Amino acid sequence: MVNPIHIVSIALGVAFALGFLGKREKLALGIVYTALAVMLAISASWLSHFWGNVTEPIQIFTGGFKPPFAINLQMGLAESVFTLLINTAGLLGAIYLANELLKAGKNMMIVFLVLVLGLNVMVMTRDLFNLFVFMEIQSIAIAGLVILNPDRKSIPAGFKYVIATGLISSLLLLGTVFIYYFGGTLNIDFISQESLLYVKGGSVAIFLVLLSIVLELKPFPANGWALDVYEGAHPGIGALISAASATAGVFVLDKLMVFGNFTFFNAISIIGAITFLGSNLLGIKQDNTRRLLGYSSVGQIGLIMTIIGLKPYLGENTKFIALAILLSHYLAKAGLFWLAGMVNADKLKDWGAIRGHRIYLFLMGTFIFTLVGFPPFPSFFGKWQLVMQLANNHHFWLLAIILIGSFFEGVYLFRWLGYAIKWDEVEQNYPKIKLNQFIPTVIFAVLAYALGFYFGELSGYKSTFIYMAAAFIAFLYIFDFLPVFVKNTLAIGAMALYYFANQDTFHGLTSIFFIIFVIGGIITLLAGYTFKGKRTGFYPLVMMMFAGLIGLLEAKTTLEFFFAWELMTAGSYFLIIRGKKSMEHALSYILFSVGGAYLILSGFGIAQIGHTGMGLDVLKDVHYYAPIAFTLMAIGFMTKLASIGLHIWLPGAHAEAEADVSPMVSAILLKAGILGLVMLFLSMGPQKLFGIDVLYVLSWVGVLTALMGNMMAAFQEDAKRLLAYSSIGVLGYALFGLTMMSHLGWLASLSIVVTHFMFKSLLFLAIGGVVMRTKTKYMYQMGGLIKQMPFSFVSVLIGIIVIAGLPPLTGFGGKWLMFNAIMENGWYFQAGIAFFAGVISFLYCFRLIHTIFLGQPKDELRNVKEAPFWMLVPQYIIITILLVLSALPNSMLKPIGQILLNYFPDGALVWHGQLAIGPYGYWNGKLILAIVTIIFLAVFAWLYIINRKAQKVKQFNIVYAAERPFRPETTHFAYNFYAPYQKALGFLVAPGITNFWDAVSDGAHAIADKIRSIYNGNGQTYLAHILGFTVIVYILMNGGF
Amino acid sequence: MAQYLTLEFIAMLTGFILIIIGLWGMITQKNLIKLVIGFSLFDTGLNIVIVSMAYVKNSTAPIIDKAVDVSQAASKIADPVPQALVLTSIVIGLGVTALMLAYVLRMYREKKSLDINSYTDLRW
Amino acid sequence: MEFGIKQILYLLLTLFIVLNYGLILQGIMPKIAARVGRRYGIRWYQPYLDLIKNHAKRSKITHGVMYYLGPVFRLTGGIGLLLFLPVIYGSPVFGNLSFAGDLTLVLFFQFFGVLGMALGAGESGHPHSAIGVSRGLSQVTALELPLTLGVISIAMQYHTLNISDIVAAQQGGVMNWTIVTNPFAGAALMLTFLGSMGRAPFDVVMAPQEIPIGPPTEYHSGFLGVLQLNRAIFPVAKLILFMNLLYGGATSWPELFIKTFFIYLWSVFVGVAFPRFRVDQSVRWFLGVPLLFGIIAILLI
Amino acid sequence: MNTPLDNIRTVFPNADVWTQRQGLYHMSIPKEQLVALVTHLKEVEGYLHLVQLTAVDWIEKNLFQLTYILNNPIKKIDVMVKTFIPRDNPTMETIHHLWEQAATYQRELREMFGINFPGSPRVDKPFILEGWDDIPPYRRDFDTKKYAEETYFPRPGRETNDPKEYMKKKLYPDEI
Amino acid sequence: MSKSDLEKRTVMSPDGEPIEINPLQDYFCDARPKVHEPVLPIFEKFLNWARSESLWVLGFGTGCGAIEMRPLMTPRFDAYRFGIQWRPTPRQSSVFIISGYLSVKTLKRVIRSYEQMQNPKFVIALGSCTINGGMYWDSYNTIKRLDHYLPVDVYIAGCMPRPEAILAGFEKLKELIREGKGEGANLYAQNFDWYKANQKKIIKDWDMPDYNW
Repeated sequence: MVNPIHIVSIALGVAFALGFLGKREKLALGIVYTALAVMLAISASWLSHFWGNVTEPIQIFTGGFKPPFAINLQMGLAESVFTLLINTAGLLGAIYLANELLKAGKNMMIVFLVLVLGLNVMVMTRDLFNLFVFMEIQSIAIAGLVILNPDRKSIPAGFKYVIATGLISSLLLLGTVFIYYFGGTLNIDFISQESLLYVKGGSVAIFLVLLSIVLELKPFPANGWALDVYEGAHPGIGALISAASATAGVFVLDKLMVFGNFTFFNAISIIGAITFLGSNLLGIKQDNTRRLLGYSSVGQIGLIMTIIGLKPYLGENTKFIALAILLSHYLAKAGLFWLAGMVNADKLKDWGAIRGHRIYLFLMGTFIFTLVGFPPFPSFFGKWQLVMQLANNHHFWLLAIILIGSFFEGVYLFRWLGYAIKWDEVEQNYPKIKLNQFIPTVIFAVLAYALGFYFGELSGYKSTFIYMAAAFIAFLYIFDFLPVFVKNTLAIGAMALYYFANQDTFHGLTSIFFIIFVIGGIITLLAGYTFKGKRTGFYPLVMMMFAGLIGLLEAKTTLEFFFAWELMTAGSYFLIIRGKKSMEHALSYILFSVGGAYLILSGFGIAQIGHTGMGLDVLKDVHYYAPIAFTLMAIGFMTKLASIGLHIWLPGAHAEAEADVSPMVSAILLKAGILGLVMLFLSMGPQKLFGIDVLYVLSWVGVLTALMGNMMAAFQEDAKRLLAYSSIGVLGYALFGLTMMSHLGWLASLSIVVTHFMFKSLLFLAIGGVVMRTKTKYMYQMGGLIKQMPFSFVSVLIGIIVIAGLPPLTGFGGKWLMFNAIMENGWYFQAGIAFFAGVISFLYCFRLIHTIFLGQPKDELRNVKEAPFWMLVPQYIIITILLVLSALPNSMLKPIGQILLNYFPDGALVWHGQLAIGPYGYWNGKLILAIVTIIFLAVFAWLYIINRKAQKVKQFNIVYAAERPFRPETTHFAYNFYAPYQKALGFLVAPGITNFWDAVSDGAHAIADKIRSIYNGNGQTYLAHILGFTVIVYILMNGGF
Repeated sequence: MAQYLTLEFIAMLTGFILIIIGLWGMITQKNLIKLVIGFSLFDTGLNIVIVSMAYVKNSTAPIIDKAVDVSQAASKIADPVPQALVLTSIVIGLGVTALMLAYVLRMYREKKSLDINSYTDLRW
Repeated sequence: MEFGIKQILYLLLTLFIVLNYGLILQGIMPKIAARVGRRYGIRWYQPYLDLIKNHAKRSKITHGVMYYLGPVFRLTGGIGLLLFLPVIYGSPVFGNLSFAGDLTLVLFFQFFGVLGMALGAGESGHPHSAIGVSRGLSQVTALELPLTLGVISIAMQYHTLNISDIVAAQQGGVMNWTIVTNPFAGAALMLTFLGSMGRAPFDVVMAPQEIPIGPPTEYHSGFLGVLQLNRAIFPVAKLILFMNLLYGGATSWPELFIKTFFIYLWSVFVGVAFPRFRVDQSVRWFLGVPLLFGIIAILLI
Repeated sequence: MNTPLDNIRTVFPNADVWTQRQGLYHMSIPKEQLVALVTHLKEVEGYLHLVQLTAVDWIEKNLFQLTYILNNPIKKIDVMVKTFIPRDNPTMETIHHLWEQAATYQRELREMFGINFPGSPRVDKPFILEGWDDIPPYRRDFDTKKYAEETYFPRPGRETNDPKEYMKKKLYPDEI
Repeated sequence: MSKSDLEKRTVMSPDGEPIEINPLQDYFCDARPKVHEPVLPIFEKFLNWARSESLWVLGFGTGCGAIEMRPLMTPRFDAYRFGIQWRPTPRQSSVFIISGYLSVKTLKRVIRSYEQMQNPKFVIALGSCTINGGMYWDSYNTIKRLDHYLPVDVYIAGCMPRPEAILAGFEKLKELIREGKGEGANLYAQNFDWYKANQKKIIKDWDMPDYNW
């Protein structure tokens, strides 16, 4: 094997040799590339050497003497990994900076080589003074790179960088010297920790050394200088700083932690946590791209510092977690900096220029999702393991800080992604893709996926279904140029194949959801045929969402469940943001989902305590804090269910989505929340939190959601928002059913969930067709469409009859079951409000159908054609199913009853054919339908006989007090349809909750604005920060702890 | 009180005083060049401290030549390690100061002002 | 329950009796209201004449399919409601189809007619009919809360939702009528009964002259005939429902006529004495006193 | 004869005033100064209420007489300001800025006499005669009787009786 | 005076192509009225009896006679006893009482309401103004003979007949209906053009379809 010292020798040799090359820049650049490639090869060879078997790191002696008399380098498994990372970043960074290197000439190349050299030695050296020297070299090199590649702002930033790192290195030198003065040796292995710590000066020296390493990693209050460099420097250099030098710094900190005792570990983790939370909080106020990336990278490094600080608690997991998060930071941050270099838009909003550019958005999406920790990237598994370990060690405060910090990170990253996908106030210009900048970014993106897969394997995540789905999504992404009907058939075919493949693998409650997700998916996908052209990017996202949904069902362990949950959120986020004006709604959707996901994650964490395995059945016997875990997870699932208080994302997200995405998101996606709650309630059962029964509180939440949802829906002017609010109402109803924990309660709620899927997709498809034809969502602009769109009218009519629960159709079944269930368990007041809400649903049902289909047809809509054929096909499939269920109610309710028997044995329904006999009453669906139809036909015949030749008249033949109606718009009563109702009960729907959430976000922004004012751009204040930070930490460490 | 009067202690004391003066200069001086001077003062102070550590009573410089033979070197010379360290530290100090002055020159050419407060456009 | 021809004939018989009783009631009640105004009032058989005249109208116009089907929905709602109620307690003849569904079915079937009428009125294109429907729906939904609370408390009192059982439990003397044993639920129900009948204090829906008779503005000749049939049957069905719930049902037709007559009289008397409520006033009123009674009724079970 | 309006003559010299009775006075003023006078009366003299704005057709003198009747509610005095405008294409400045209801009076005069008040709101909108194509009916050269017989279908056999004679014949048939 | 809402206009439909709107054709049904023959005599006699016993009057007070109709609802005269009821909409009413002078402007509204009533419909004209113009015999603005514009069944003379006279008029109308002579609607349908010509002669700004359904 080649001796690792050659990394140093090649770098130094080439650096000096460049001097003699004279004017031939191109040749010089070629040599630099080869040198970097060789260094990379050496570290790669050593990595393969240490990979499987050898564990003992080898020592490299310099100057012929053995330590402690000479400097020795060490190359073990850890060192080989880190040198490999540094060298890859160096090589790819050099390729990225090719033009700058050529332009700036040889000396920039030399400085670049010196930088990579410095980082390599920092990782390998075992000598303290040598470490100081090469840290100093590395910071000088970075400052050199900045000055050699000037633009207006980078020079002052470079200056601040130099004076700051100069001060920090001097502190390190002071510490090192005094360690020598007391310990007698400078070699890290020989500095025995016991002797030094208890000599008066020794502990100060150790403190100085460790603290300067921490300062080098830019801790929160004292990192103004770093942020200015990130903002000022060329993105290529920024990438190097954030990826390579931060990685080296973290390794050095981990290497030197052997000196510190317990207080040092605690201090490090606290500093790291504060940095992570603080910098992410300030991040939400940023609007400059590079500065934002600066904040984010400082935050990530803070997180890794915390993990290193927690070494005594995490034990052997630290390596896995630290590496996972470091790798995702390394890949994503370098990638985003390079992307920023390619797009070079300073303001976040200017990134709107690349909206619609598939490749850029794919790269950006990958890097952002890697950073935030979405599946399938390594940070997802890292964060999962971190949360599990923290929960196990009862570090709940630290867990909360980390989750809140990553939530803030999600805020500004998704807002930025939203701008890039959707901001249309900036005209579109796609920057020309330069090959040398493009290749490194793509490599890092591919690495992100590969490492994600590797870390998945490591953390024991083996879900064959998800891998198949991932392959199918990749396949669809590659074949995105195919026309729509091919891809649509492919998607439906895959779903159908999956359905038949494991029709019998699911039994019990999951089979109901299995039918809703798969059959529902197929039906709503049928509407996809209406779209022409290629509809780029739609089908991979749809498949991702459905993969996530079905993954929920297939999940055996909590990790698989959470993986699928996040996948579903990612897929649905991208689907929603495709809508025209859906940017801020998609943002609020993803933020609520991420918040909810973190609650579920912490809930799983708490539930895991004391367990080794990660099976879903772990929820059955939770040892510690079961009620808290239960409440956290319940709230988490309820964010997806949009219960009251957590609902403000739903109307915007569902209304602004595309015509066939709304039914998918509204009818199918919300059921994931129900599935979660079903699983939660079944496994953990009723819980008592601070003495109050959580389920009782949830029943009130469900009922109030139903009331609020239906009440809001009645006052909406926009048809799709009306349907969105009605979804909130019906799901509140279903939640109320679930909280009853009785056979009938669950039967009612599950039947409502199934019927809700059907009538909601029916209505959303119908209204989608209407909106597609009339190009407007506002109901008062439509009117009298019954003559042009009779089929849509019939489907909306049947939809509203089912929502309102009118007897002949199946909606009434849900209401009847609910009535009996309430009788059984005695929650009468909730029942009163629930039925009041049920009746209010009647208001918005009529408003929907009257303002759109009846009343006066408007001039513009006179010759509007019927909804596209393929929108009607799924509608009429659903209508036939609804009618069949109305005629034969037991075809659905009996099987569900059987499934529920093994969870709630007593209180089942007794079925005689179609007559259901419950504890309090009975109901014969078939007979009611038969009777009503017979009477209907009899009365119709009677009216037809006495009213045969009626004269057909047009719209203005009305008795208008002997006057002639002015215009159609003035004679169509649609705007503010329930004005008196609003006058009487309007106070109920005052936007209290939206104001609350606005106040929360404004408060966060205000705090961020106040804190970030400490970075006032003046170099000297940054120096004062560093010194202040040192003094305060010293005082706290000695006095405080 | 007596044991503090040794030469070694006095040297280290002056070194620390220089360090504090340098620090004070860096923190308070608005003029960029004064700031760089402050930094170099800080650096020399540090070097003096390093050298003062190597003091051994009535020993000579650790250069092995005719005057000091290899055999009895261990007893007669001062502690060689800090001497070596100080050499590198001085060189690095030089390098950093040179880089700082290069920056100051480039910043002056940019904005024609030596006051540090005028270079605060990168902030928040 | 077997479902032979005999059964159908019984149903038609019940329908015929109730139809005639409804028309006579429609004749008598305005006469009583007139007598309050010292007027002679319409002849008791006037509704028959109006019915025949409307059916005998020769020309008719139609605004569209849904307009044509509006009255059909309405009458189906009326007849359906009647048929799902056990009219005469204990007699196999007049038990109707009460086995098909129970109190919940009846509660929700009321809206079937209302929805049909609303759709027909909507299709007519007249803005006033749409305004009438909006007012009607607001009022009906407002009275639903106290009604549901009252019904729940009654159902809980007798531990059943089956109307025949409720009637059975109230047999044997006035003292164990629901209005006596559970007065607050009775009060809540009787107050909401005013709202659902659409008479004077709450007749802002039809509001004669203001928005010319609200939803049925555009209905005439044959359509109006069907609506009149419904106006005869639907109120009587509701009377029977309230009688069964509160006043111990009827064991024979005369008893039924007397009881329903006095229940109807209650709404006429209140109607004659009070001016017309605006919609938001009536919504607020329903969520005030009747709701209070409902809550007390629930608390007292 | 001193009238409360004498001091107006100082401001409007060519306005002559005569009294009809205590509390009711007449003024006549040339057409150009009328609006100034009326504004003066309203703003200064306190004649706040415009009772009537009407016209009289002096066909013989080929003039239209416009009469503005104003009332001072405090002093309880009515004044009738008169002016004459030529009969062929008669126009007069509008005073709707002083009183809103003047616009209706002017609209009626426009329809019935043909006097145009340029600038008055909706002056040409039909007032009570929809689709009228003959000369303005209030003008004295318009014969309503002849117009009625031509356009409408009079029922034959209609004769008008003097009510006094008719009743005498009815009650005392044998007297004549 | 332009009737802005009646002019032809072109409007852009949601997907861009213009739509030609001609309000009179598009908003109003321009079918002619049809003659509805009575059914078999014996059956028609019974129906006529029912029609005569339930006269629904359209509450449309055109002239000074409207004030005479109010007392009919009061206890003193109480027309309800005879099955007479006031209905707010022409659709549901069968009797149209023209109560006094008809200016040209009011006649236009009367025609519209009359045509919106359903086939067996009857007109009662009160006062001499409807018979021969009454005291407005020489007015340029009022119509002189009502039956030239609408088929009239019963004239009740008097310069506003008192409520007793109106009740007697109603009795007379009932007799006519029972004898089957209340076929004004069919008469109107048969010589529809003659009536329409008379109406258009005096209503010059005819801005509505020929027959207002």
